[in-house]
Amino acid sequence: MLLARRTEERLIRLYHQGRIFGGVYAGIGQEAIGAATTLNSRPEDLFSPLIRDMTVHIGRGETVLNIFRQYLGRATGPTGGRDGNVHYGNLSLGVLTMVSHLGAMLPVIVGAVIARRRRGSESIGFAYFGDGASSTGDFHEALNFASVMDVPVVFVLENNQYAYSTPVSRQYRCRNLADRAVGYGMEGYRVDGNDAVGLYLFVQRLSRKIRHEARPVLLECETMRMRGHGEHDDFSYVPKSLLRKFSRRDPIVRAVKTLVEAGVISEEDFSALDGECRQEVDRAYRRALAEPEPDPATLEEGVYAPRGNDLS
Amino acid sequence: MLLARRTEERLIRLYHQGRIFGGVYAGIGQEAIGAATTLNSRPEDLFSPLIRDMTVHIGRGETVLNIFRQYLGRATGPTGGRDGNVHYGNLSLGVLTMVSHLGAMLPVIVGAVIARRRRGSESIGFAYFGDGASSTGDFHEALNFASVMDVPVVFVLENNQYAYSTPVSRQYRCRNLADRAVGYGMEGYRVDGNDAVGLYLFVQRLSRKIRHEARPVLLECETMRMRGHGEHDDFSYVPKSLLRKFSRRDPIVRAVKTLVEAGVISEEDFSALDGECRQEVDRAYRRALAEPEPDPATLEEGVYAPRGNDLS
Amino acid sequence: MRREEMTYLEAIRDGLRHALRDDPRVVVFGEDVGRFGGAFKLTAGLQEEFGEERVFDTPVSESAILGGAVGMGLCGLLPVAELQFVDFGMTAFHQILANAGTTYYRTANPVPITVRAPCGGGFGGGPFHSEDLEALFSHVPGVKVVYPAFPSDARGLIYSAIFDPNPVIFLENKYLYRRVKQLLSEQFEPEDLGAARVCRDGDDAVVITYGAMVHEALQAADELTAEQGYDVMVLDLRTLKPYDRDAVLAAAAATNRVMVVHEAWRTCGYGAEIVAFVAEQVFHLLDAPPVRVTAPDVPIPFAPSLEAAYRPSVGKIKRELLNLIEY
Amino acid sequence: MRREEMTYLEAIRDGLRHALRDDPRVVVFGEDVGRFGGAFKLTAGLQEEFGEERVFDTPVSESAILGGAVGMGLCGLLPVAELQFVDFGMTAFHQILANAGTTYYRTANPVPITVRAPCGGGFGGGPFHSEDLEALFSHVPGVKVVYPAFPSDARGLIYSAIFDPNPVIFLENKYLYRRVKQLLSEQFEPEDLGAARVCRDGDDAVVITYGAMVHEALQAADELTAEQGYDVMVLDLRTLKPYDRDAVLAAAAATNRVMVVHEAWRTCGYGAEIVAFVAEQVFHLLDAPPVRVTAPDVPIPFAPSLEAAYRPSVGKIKRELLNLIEY
Ligand SMILES: Cc1ncc(C[n+]2csc(CCOP(=O)(O)OP(=O)(O)O)c2C)c(N)n1
Ligand SMILES: Cc1ncc(C[n+]2csc(CCOP(=O)(O)OP(=O)(O)O)c2C)c(N)n1
Ligand SMILES: [Mg+2]
Ligand SMILES: [Mg+2]
Repeated sequence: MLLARRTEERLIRLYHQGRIFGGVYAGIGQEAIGAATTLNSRPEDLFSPLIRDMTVHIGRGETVLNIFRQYLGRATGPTGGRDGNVHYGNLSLGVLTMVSHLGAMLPVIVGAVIARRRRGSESIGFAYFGDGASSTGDFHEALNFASVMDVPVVFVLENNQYAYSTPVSRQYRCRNLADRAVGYGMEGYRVDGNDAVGLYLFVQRLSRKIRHEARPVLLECETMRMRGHGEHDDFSYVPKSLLRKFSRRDPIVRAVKTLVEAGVISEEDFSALDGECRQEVDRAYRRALAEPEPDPATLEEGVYAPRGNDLS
Repeated sequence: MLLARRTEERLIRLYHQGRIFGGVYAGIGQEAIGAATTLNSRPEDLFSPLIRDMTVHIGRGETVLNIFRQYLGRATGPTGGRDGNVHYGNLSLGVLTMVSHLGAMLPVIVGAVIARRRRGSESIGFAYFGDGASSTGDFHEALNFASVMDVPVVFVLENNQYAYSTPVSRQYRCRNLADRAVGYGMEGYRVDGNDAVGLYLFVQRLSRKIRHEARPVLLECETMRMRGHGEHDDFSYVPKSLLRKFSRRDPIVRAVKTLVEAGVISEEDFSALDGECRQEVDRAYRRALAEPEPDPATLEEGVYAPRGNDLS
Repeated sequence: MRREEMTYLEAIRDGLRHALRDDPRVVVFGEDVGRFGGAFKLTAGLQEEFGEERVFDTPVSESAILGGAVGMGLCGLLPVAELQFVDFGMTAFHQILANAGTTYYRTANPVPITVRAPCGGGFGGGPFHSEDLEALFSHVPGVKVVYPAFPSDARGLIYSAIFDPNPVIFLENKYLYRRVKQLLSEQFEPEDLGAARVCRDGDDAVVITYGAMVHEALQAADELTAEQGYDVMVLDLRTLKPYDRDAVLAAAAATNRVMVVHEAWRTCGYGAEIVAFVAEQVFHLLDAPPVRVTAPDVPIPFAPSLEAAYRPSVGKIKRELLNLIEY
Repeated sequence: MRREEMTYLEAIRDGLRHALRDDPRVVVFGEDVGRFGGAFKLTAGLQEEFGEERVFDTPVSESAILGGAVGMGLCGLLPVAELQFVDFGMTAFHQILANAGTTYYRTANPVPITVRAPCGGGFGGGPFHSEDLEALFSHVPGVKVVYPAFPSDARGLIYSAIFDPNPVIFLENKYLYRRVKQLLSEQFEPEDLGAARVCRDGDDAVVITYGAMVHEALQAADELTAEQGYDVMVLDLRTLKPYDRDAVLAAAAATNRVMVVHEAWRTCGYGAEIVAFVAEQVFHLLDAPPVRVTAPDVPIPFAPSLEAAYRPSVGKIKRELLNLIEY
């Protein structure tokens, strides 16, 4: 969580200094969700993060270096500069690379989990998406498909109160989005998405259960987008009171408090960790910056996979 | 109901005699649904029937003559032979003309009701679709959209146990499809779709309520497709026991029984009515048959509406 | 007559405002278009001016937006639906192809809807925020496709699109939104759909194009005149479907050398249609093979170095024009 | 060597069966494809032979089917998804354009999926069961598009499509399903993607075509030889993207007169690409303007009288060939 926070903070600064091309979309305030889920996963599990899920990438072992390479469009990055900012993944870490179309990754991860299980693994999936994405047809088709086909995917709905400028009151009219689960014959829960420790324990039980039962589940995590939709957006449409309320529930502050109180770590441990994170971010940024941009001569290469490419 | 039944029976016969080009898709056994809903409607209301909803067309005043014209692809029919069989409507009767893509008419009728109400009428909508269509993304987008926008549409889900060859057990895993309503913050009901009288009384209350409250509602009608998907399909995949069970619940037989017992009509009235229906079907078929096919010279006419076309 | 300078984006907004003012049946909707004013702030101020009944936000549901528009159009409104990016319209292409495109032909009920869709790249949008999909829309029977290059055209054409009794896909170029300005008369004039315009005269060759590439073509032509003395005509199609056949043929006849330029992919791109049409119709008038200058068949890359190589540039157009003229 | 007579439909089934037998990673799924054997009974018997794990039904959810296929392909299966009709694939075109088309370019992870889609009209299917949408698919970077005309090609190409490491849109022509038969060797041979084939030789003109229209073109050519003594080449493209450029150019060079025929709409149709390509590349070799014979830009009509006028016919092709040859 902390490493993700520090990375995003740096990306935000770089964006406002005009040093990031494209855009920056931050998940600040939502870090508990990716952390609690990846910490409960096994190597064979699959993930489809969206734009606010840096903790999923980091939780699965992606390096901060690769993340800066990606944002800086370097040839060395996960997409080699062919795609930008949040559109990266790493299949060897079980992380799919998103497309922008909201909802469109949900059937993909369902298919991916089907494949892994047919090939003999006990893989389960974690699919992340927002309150806005819950209005797309793909959300519906994917949840129903997963249910009918008995595919164990945790549909992690990050309800952060807004889809771009649109508040949840104009996005849906059910009480909670978790209420949709019954319509798919799956279990649905609404939980506090800013309580990392509580979420960790909850997902621990949940993931064991669905791995065993091979059933999907809808997990609505209540949280808040603490920045604009992207850094170009001043989010003046968000009431200050809402931001204040959620800044009192900052997932990192809360987690540290719980862990310190429980005697798991000390304040000093935390400061030391923070220092390391900042250093790692610094180092990674500087290194990525020094690396080359993609060579325009490669533009038309790799549109099609060559025959004989290993398909396994 | 009776007129629709007799019309479809004739169409089925004609199909098997090789006299109908294209296909025939019958709603036999499902007639109560269109009848009970259209009988509760007002002239300004809107309808989007699908392939098994002949009673919607007839209930709104479409003539059997036009229906035969349509099936025979006559230039005089509702689509002038440009579209076939079940793809017809009549906007002056409030009936939209379907496209084949399952679910795709659902947002259309939501928009249509919005328009009528903005133009000052108290229109409500009746949208018909099957258990198969309930798996499409469009179903989801339309129900959510209607709910968020407060659009009074009765989403009439004709659960007839099959989508082509696919039984409901492979279509969804919720207990009842009406369970999806809560996920849209609307009311949902599952009712006996073969009980015309009961359904009529139920829809009477329901349509009053939603016209007043301007809210959508999901109405799942349990029924059975008593023929193949189309007349080309021998539906050998349907267990005979299921057909037997539902043939004991034939909506016309039941309605007549109830009405006779209540003294509303006599057996003789019914026989007389049946005779009239058969005559009307005969007359309409013969007349439509004598009418011209579309002139191929008109093929490229009317792709675009001319300027000055009345848009009101 | 007073004149104001307007960007391409402001001009579209002004066209919307005029339509909203002139006819109570006009409604504007889409994701975030209301109070927020849309992802590009194009509709900023319209909800304030016309109220929430006329200008409203929707859930993230492209099929509900497009299908809903069809229903509204059938039943008495003049809906203007915004896709936040044209790319996302592909989640509901069937609403265009089936409901919008065929309904008038089948039922004689007009579907007077307008779908606004921001298109094009050049700003680091990557593969899913930079597409130009005019070839797909132009293949659909029963819809019209418009793609303006100048503020004055954009303003007049959006207005005419709204009042056209057919479905109109109104493609807007994001690269031009704030880059192109024009002095526009305060008095508003609609612009007829369907007519192309010669926006630079010349007789050595013609570049047939639309959208952002009109500006690149104009610059290439100016530079060629300055550097080599050649005079290249630039024909801005403005409406892509149905396109202005007479203007295309006249331009080919006047120059005998034809180039089509677009930012979209090459194979089965829009340029293929124009080149094929010219080859079929005025083959004997051509002094050189017609040429397409387009993006390659490659997903739109993010990195500036790659995107610069991807997008047709002034330099590339000039080089190809020289080849064409000196063939 | 024993040979069996197979229809186009049976040949595709046989290709599927070979792929299912040869590799346990192959799975076949879609609406009603299991026990029922699909709307056209093309997959009949496959579930029985290979079990419900390998051949299975899905809900009516095209985006789940296509997106699910992408996920399966990324994680170790070789999925073959059936669209019941190509028309309904338009509800999920974004899965083709975004997920299938761009993933390998962006991530270097192959997406080895096959999407089977019945296409075409001629049987009273009306506007939503008769479409030919190859132009749309062929515009998408990163996907391959195949459209066979003969049983032997269909069998060999479906097999190769399944084992190709890229997304392949495999278009099948419904009109040919039971109408075309061929004697096929029992010993199975895959057919390479990407190669066109001259299926009739001739030097007076070439008809470049694919799918159902290959058969109409062959008949037109035969009749022209019989009636007028002209010899017309027929080039069957077989793979539409990427298409066989060399074969197209060779055919143009050998005949100097080029016609493209397809059943799909004219504007921005696939024929535009081929005509444009020929005009660009071998303009100087052409003795007459290239010609497109296509359907008009009209929703596909239901009534037999209208559909007969809509679909390119042998008579129409012959007339246009005569014009072309005697130009
Ligand atoms: C199908 C589709 N429509 C529209 C968009 C444009 N868009 C990008 S992000 C966004 C809002 C997303 O909101 P939500 O799903 O709640 O995620 P959050 O940004 O809040 O994490 C929209 C509308 C898109 N990416 N995809
Ligand atoms: C989007 C889409 N996918 C597939 C089809 C093909 N199809 C036509 S009818 C049908 C089954 C429909 O089942 P249901 O919705 O239950 O209606 P019913 O026929 O039972 O009345 C299918 C799959 C279609 N029309 N539209
Ligand atoms: Mg959100
Ligand atoms: Mg059904």
